[in-house]
Amino acid sequence: DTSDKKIALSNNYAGNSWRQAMLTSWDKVTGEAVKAGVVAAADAFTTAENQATEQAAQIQNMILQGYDAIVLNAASPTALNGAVKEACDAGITVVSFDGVVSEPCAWRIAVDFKEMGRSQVEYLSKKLPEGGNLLEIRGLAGVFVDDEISAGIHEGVKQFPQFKIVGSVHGDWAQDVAQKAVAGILPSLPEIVGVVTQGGDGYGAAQAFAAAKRPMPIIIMGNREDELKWWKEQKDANGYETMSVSIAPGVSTLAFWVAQQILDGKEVKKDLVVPFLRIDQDNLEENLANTQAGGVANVEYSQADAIKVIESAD
Amino acid sequence: MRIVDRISRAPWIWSWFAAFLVWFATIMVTGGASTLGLSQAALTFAAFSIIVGIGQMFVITLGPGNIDLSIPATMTLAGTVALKLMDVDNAMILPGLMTAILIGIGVGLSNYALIKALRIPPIIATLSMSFIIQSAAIWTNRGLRIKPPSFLADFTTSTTLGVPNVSLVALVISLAAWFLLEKTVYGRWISAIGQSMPAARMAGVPVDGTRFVTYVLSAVLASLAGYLLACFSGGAALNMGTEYLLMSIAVVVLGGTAVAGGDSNVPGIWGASLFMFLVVSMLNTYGLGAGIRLIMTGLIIISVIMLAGGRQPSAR
Amino acid sequence: MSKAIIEVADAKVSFGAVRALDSVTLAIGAGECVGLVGHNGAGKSTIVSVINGGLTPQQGSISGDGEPLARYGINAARARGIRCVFQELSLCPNLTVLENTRILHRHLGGLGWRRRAKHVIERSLDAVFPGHGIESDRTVGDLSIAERQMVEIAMAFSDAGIAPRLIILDEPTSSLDASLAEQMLAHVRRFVASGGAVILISHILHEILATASRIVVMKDGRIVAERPADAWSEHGLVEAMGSVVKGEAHRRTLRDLASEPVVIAQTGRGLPLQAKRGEIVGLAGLAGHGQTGMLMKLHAASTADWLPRRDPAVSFVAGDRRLNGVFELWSVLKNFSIASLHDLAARGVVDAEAEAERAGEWKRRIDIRTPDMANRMLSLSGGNQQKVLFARSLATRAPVVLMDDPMRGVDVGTKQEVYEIIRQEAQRGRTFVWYSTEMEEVCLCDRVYVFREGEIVAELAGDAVREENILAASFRGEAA
Amino acid sequence: MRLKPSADALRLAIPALSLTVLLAAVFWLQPRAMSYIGLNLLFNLAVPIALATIAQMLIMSVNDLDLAMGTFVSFVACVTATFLRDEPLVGILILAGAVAVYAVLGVVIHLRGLPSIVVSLGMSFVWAGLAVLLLPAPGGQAPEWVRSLMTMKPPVAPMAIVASIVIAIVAHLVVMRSSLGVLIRGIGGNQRSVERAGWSVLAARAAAYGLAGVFAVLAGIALVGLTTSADANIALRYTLLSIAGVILGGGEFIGGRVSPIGAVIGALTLTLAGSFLSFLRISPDWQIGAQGAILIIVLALRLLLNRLEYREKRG
Ligand SMILES: Nc1ncnc2c1ncn2[C@@H]1O[C@H](COP(=O)(O)OP(=O)(O)OP(=O)(O)O)[C@@H](O)[C@H]1O
Ligand SMILES: Nc1ncnc2c1ncn2[C@@H]1O[C@H](COP(=O)(O)OP(=O)(O)OP(=O)(O)O)[C@@H](O)[C@H]1O
Ligand SMILES: [Mg+2]
Ligand SMILES: [Mg+2]
Repeated sequence: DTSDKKIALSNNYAGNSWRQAMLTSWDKVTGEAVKAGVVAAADAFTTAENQATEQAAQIQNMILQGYDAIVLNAASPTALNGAVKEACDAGITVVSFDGVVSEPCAWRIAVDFKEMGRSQVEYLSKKLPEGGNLLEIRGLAGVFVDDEISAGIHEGVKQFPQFKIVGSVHGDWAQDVAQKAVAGILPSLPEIVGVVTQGGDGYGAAQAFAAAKRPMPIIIMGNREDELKWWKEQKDANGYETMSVSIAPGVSTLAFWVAQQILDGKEVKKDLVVPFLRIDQDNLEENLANTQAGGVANVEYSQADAIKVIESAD
Repeated sequence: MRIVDRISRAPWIWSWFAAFLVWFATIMVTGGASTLGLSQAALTFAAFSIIVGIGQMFVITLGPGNIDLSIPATMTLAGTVALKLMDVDNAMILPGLMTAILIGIGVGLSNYALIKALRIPPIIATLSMSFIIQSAAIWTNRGLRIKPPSFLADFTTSTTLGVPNVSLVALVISLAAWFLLEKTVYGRWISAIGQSMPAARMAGVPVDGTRFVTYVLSAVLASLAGYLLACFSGGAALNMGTEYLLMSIAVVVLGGTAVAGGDSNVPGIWGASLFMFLVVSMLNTYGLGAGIRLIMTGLIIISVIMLAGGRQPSAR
Repeated sequence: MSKAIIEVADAKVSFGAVRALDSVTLAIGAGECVGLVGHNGAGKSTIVSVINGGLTPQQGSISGDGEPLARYGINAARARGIRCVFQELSLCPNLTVLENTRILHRHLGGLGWRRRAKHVIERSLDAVFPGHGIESDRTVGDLSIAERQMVEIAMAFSDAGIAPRLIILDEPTSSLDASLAEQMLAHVRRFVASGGAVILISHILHEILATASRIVVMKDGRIVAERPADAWSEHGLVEAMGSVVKGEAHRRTLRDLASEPVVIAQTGRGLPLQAKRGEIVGLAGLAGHGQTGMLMKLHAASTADWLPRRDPAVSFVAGDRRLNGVFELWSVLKNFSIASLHDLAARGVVDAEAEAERAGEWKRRIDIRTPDMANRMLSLSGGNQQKVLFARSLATRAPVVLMDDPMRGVDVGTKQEVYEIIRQEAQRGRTFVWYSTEMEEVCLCDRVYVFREGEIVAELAGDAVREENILAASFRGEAA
Repeated sequence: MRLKPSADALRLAIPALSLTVLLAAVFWLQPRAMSYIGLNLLFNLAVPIALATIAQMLIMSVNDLDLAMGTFVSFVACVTATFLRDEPLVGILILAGAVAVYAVLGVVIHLRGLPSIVVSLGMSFVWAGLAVLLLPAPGGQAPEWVRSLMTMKPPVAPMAIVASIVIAIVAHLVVMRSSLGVLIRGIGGNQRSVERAGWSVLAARAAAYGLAGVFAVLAGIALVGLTTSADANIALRYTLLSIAGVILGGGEFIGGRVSPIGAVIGALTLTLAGSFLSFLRISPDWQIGAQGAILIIVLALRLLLNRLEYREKRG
């Protein structure tokens, strides 16, 4: 019974649509859970700037506030370890997701970012067996997720040597920054057959290619509604094919249920893997219809889903 | 010789010179094949830095300590609210623009209220304000990306006679700014205040009114840039202004405007904005990483200020 | 006299056209107190800077204890035991008294310097101002002006290794009340009696008469008289100092202004001030006794900070050019036109032609010596910069012109030209409120308010505007 | 005996009062904070901020401003988590070099009369670039000794409080009590009179910058001790936090009026303000805005108290 337990969400950033979708999902699912008396409280906290120091302070405050569990999307996989350890020592269950932490006492609901990067190249190898030049759009320099996905992409290129990365820019996971960076490097690049991305940057890349009047390569999308909509338009107009892959913002609700299960006394393995959410040519319309205008394709989890994920890990 | 001498003393020449060098170095990679594409891209993206840079320049001209840190948040709020209001409807373009401008006026008003009434130093006042504006942007739309009306989307992304429309907008704003600075009474006033506030007051300049208008102007230009950028990139994002914080200061300083105030320079902002875009493109083109890129940017800023700092500014 | 502690021979110093020192020879021996008097700008502070090592004269030699000193500077002077109390505040306001002592005495460092500095300064304070009540750990900025001046004086007399031999006091009592001043003067006498030397500069003549052993009178950068103190009387000193050249050209034409309307007025402590249309009103008294403050008040009362005024009520001519006059980055033209932009602009746009034309007019009218009005303001000589500030102010339509000792650094010829312009403008109905430290100028006014300690203590009109009356009103109290 | 407190004491009273009020509010909202562990949790992340604030204060005491503080501390954190742990000697050399660069910046700014804002803006890019080169992805690990120092559990008072007090005392001794500190503040107060007493202003400014570098290096090391690892963006917000901390602590942008104890209190106040907000449970939408609001409120309070002080002075 967890009806007297309090769970907190520690979120390090609120400045993009993915994070906002994540907060909305949290609000919706936990709101119902609190109403139903599953838990006593599920409060969301977010910091102003994407900074580990600020989030560490936030976690320490949660310890003081007496939460029983902290669900955590971390600014850094390692820089919060000090604060997480303190929480564990205070008897608090810490469940990290998306941005996971390496502190052993915490649970991790991880997406295999490396695989996410590698699978992009694998997909391209199926569409373009003869290979060609790729453009890589990276995230924010110095951040863990950026490094992981990029490493996966480079692994994929090693696996499929017919591809060659001829340019790499930082798009900071923002459409406008990606657009700017791609537009800057594009004039000096040879023909590009594919663009490998990290999410939140595909639409910007497409805009830059269109503006430069270059042939449109296969741009891997990141599940944003504007990306899917553009893809749909292209698909209807000229049969454009690509795929879209990202982590679903609703994973915060999975983390919530996992935390609730742990508080309930369930044995849960420390490392859980959630599949990333992938959209393909055939299920594009369906996903687009389910995605809020301007939002991100999403999956929210129920208690039963969470139990399934926990059990499948055993 | 005189002309060469005069030009080499112009404070804006260094940024143009640097921009040209970098542009040349970049197109050489492809043997000149990328000339048109790169130039168009540079003009397009420099346009946004130019618009916010001009606003920041007016503020910096007011003298030491005057800096507007609320530009990024203002861009975000204006873009978000305007696109939400227009809601992909071409008929709503003007009301959307008006709303963006009203937001700018509101932000500028609040900024100066904090500075004047509460005596908070401008740096901290505009920073605090930016947090509040950012929250307002989150609260209005929770980060949903609403598409711009089709006319605006087409307008901001296309070119006229090969020149990107947004850079034409920036050009019009720059000409207006240049006119304001060089030809109008208001331009004289802000320059006077920047050189010496007591002297300006004794010469009969309405100091508070002028400073107030300047903060409003900066915020309005920021919201205009936010409006355009949101339309250009297909929707407003909560983090879309972030990189314009340092950018707006850097282009002003590199452009030859005196940080100590009183001396501002519109052409320099063009040179510096083009340069800031091109230097990233060049380093990307050469395959250099983020670390090296940052270091080079820093060293270039310091060298430009050292070069420019040692000379006597010419009479204005 | 045997060997002088310091001797300056034939020193010449000029700042641009201003001859601050013109062949000045001065020697100070041990055991004497030299009183130095002279009008504002006579060169007193400049000779002090020369002796103190802060200023190298363009010509002339310095010798100490009989031997010529080739490389003379601040550190050399300090090593010889020469100390100075400067006219303007020269303490760091953000530091405490004993921290300022530390800054002054470079060799006071090492562990426990606070104790030593405290000892040094407190001993000196106790000696000069018994019962002073100033704690050495107080921040200088928190002290009253008088307390600051006491600290500066005590600091000069303090001994932290190098004993003071010659102490220069530049208007040390300007902020001290009579009893504190007497304490200080008594200490000066003790110091001199024990073999020290003092140069005492003061506008308060009876102090000089009572303390100095020799009195030197300076005028326009020269020493014009030098006699033992007992050969002087107060009246004699005033007469020797007086710099008014009463040539016919300078005589005021007495005008009847009784029927003119009052255009500006201000009340405060002391007598109220008012000025009539076409009147030239002088503000006199010793420097720093509230005249500039009065001008600022008059200015603030008639200008707006938020909205521009179509018809300016007042305009202002700065004396402290650097602080509130000149825009350094600008050309002469822009410096000239800033105050009258409204007349030169249509709908906020400056009419460049009209601006240049108006500037050209004034350039001719008051002869601003520059080949091109587009030249930088700072390329002008000081006098010419001042002319531009005059032109700026006179070119406005403001009926009242406020002038804050505007003739600083202006040479004689220019002054005459400007006086003439002021007279003409007054004739046309413009009102001038004119603070000046130069008696000659004050005597050009129709009416004069004399300031002391921040308030107006006397009003002189017509024939009563005379140097003796003004000096008497300025010094009343101390002299009584 | 004087009855009126000095301006220095009043300058300190204002921040101390805000801290006390805020602390009382936090205790009221969250009584659990009123304990050894609670205080440590509330304040331990204030320790590096306090060090950075002292560094910024040193620069501000010579009338300059450092916009590179955040990136510099991040860079130091990266060096600490990599070189200082793996090859201590190289690490120490790098950090010493970084301090030297700070001193050189002071010299250059003084000699060429450059605006410190621009030079430090440029340097912020340089430090950020170096940090990204050192740690392209977050990682590294805190040296053992740093970690154990920062997680020590001294008797009586928690480490965070002890460290803050030590920092305040050391900074007070250096800045307020030593000859060098007097000289540095003297430059901010009246550069001319310092020159007139025969000192080299150039050397003093270089010393101020160098000292600031030392405190900033300590901030980076302390930060890594708390977080256990570093990344290139770890301390970006320290630039504005440190400026705000100095101002909250009663310092001023010009005039050499600074207070190290006040600066430490200012840093504690800023940290506590964050906690206060999270205890208030504001809606996530407005949590960011509330940070701005609290900055404004505390600074407005300063204005109010300054007015009182002013009246006191005149009265
Ligand atoms: N640094 C300077 N630059 C230009 N002119 C100067 C400078 N210092 C002094 N003067 C000028 O030199 C002249 C002599 O000044 P000085 O300060 O010696 O006068 P003073 O006799 O001390 O006057 P006061 O009684 O007002 O103190 C004045 O006309 C003054 O304006
Ligand atoms: N820095 C400068 N740059 C250019 N020209 C200068 C500069 N300084 C002085 N001049 C020119 O040299 C001339 C002489 O200057 P100076 O200051 O000696 O004049 P002055 O004789 O003192 O004039 P005044 O009698 O008005 O005080 C001035 O007319 C001025 O135009
Ligand atoms: Mg001259
Ligand atoms: Mg003098």
